[in-house]
Amino acid sequence: MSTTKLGFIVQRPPYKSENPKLALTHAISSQSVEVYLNDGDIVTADVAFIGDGVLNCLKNQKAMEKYALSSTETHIKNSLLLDLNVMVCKEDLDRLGLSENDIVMDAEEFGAEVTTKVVPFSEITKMMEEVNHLLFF
Amino acid sequence: MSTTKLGFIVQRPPYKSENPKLALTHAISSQSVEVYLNDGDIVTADVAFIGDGVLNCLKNQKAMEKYALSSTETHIKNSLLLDLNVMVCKEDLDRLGLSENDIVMDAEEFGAEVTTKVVPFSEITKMMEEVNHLLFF
Amino acid sequence: MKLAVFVSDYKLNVDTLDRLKPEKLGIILVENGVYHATIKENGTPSSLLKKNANFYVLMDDLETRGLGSSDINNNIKMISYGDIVDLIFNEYEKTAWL
Amino acid sequence: MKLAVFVSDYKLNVDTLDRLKPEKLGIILVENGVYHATIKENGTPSSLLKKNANFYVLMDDLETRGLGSSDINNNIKMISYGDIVDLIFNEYEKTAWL
Amino acid sequence: MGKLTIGCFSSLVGSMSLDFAVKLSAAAIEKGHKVDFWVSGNGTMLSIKGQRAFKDYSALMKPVQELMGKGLTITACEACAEARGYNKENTMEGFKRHSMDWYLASAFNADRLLHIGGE
Amino acid sequence: MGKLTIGCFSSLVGSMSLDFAVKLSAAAIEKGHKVDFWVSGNGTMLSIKGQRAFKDYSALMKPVQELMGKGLTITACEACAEARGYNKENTMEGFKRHSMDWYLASAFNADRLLHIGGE
Repeated sequence: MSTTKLGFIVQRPPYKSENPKLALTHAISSQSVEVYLNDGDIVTADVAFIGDGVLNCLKNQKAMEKYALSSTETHIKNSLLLDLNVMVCKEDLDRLGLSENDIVMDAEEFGAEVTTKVVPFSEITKMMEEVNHLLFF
Repeated sequence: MSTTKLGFIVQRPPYKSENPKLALTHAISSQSVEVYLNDGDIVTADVAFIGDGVLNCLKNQKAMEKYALSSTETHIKNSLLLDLNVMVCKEDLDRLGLSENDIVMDAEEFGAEVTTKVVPFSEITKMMEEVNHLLFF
Repeated sequence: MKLAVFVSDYKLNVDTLDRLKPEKLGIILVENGVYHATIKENGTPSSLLKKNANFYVLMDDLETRGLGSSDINNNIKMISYGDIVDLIFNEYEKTAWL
Repeated sequence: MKLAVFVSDYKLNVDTLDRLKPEKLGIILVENGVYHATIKENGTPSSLLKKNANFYVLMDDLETRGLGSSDINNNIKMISYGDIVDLIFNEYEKTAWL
Repeated sequence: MGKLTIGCFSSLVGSMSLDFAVKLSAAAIEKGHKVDFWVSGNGTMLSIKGQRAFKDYSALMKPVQELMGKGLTITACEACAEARGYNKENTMEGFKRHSMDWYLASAFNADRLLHIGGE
Repeated sequence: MGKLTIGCFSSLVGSMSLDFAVKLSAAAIEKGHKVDFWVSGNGTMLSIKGQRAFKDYSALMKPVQELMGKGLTITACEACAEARGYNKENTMEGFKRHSMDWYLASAFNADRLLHIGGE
């Protein structure tokens, strides 16, 4: 019975590249990885948005209406629904003039119990120290 | 009988993206475009390297030896062989600490008669004014 | 020349725009370029907006990213894809996608 | 942590590297990151080289771009793909490709 | 009415540059312009048949086919496509393949050219 | 000897990131390590069969096939591939296709993970 912890760090804004979305879909797949593992073995995924990557978290993204594409917002909500640890860097929100009111903080409408955590970069550093492997997007 | 002039502007270094090489291969294809046009109609291609794009022009690129890939240097030589107007921005060479000794200036070994022109940015601006269409890479 | 420049990134990795001095300059913010229209880093609008140019921002790309008309600087015109077509054909002679 | 960071661009569009403070930091310059090892803009070496880190540059990627050992700063070690494998497994615990 | 030639080179499927170019083509055709569309480099990904439309990925095959029905001419760089394993047999119906000079020939009598080469 | 899991996500064919990942895999296998290689996003371009080797384009099919012969396990994200028109029939022999959890499962017991996701 062992646990491998992965840290997904999203550094870039959404849409121009597919990467931020792939970060979330891969992190979400930690929920189904057990089929490949022995009983009790698990993989956890923490997700942190830093730098201009915090722009992924803006509310009211109309990607589906405009480009028939599921939004990064939807994927963040799915991550919360699946109890992933989703962190957003406070210093970067401040720098970009954004607050908790501007970003996806919960997915209550889907019944998610966890919320987005706005944290100082030092908390994200701590996560990076604790995980087994890092994946930067 | 008419002429359409195209300006190809390469702004980025080689290899990380395929774009600088595609700029050159497309510019070179101006030599065979007549098959699509009426007698006497032609398309000309001027090529200018600006910004970090001047790094494309460094001599002794070993892309073939290291990655089995034809080098951007080879494509510049082909461009000279086909009498394209190849310009390199002097201010950018200076900024990056490079001189004519560091870059591809001719393709004499292939029998090319024209050489690379190291010019001030103002000359490249003049070319941009004169051409019918611009293509930035 | 009358030049329409498309800016599709927030962090540009080329300095070309600073060096272009056409007679008439239009800057069309698309894709992640739309953040220039809305974000004020540490309270300061994007330095790109200081240029002597006509500014446009593609509405679809703003809204895709969760941004809207209330967020944009007032010297920037919100436009549609159809407006881009008209700008290219009627207001400018050449285009540049940096 | 002991972190090996791969830098593959000359113009970085993220500031993450400035914010990482691992106990041991290795910076491996690959692809267009190799220009940091050689280019002195206006006579000044890349600011990246000021970091408190061990620096490595991939020889194949230098030579592909027309650069060589005579061009690199002397605090940077030229390495092969095999050396990267050894660094990852023996000298560092985690990797980051920015 | 004029002629617009669009070249889209490096766009990733999954970035929005191909999406942009397709929507701009639609808007230009809607206004009565003629549009030539050239894809080269990774843009040739647009030419392969059998792309599946998932909502998590840009799905441009159907919009492109609709635009071809409205007169869009769309052509992929043959060498760029072949290098990627896109051959004649797996190319979408109606999508042309030519060498690079096709793009320059299209530019010859284009009123406007939009070249999307960045990245 | 250890296990290295490499993920290569956004690499363009024509950029050098896939080239880098393939060469690094070769060097690791040469030293006796086990290598799992995951491609997702545009990296799935590596999986299609029938890529033609021209000297102007990165030609990685043959090196990948040689590495598979030496024990490389290489897997493409199935959804990313299908969205791009790479289906089971046109996938290179020996190239696996799985959902994203395969990558995480490979990371579970990897000694080192190199995730190339930039761009």
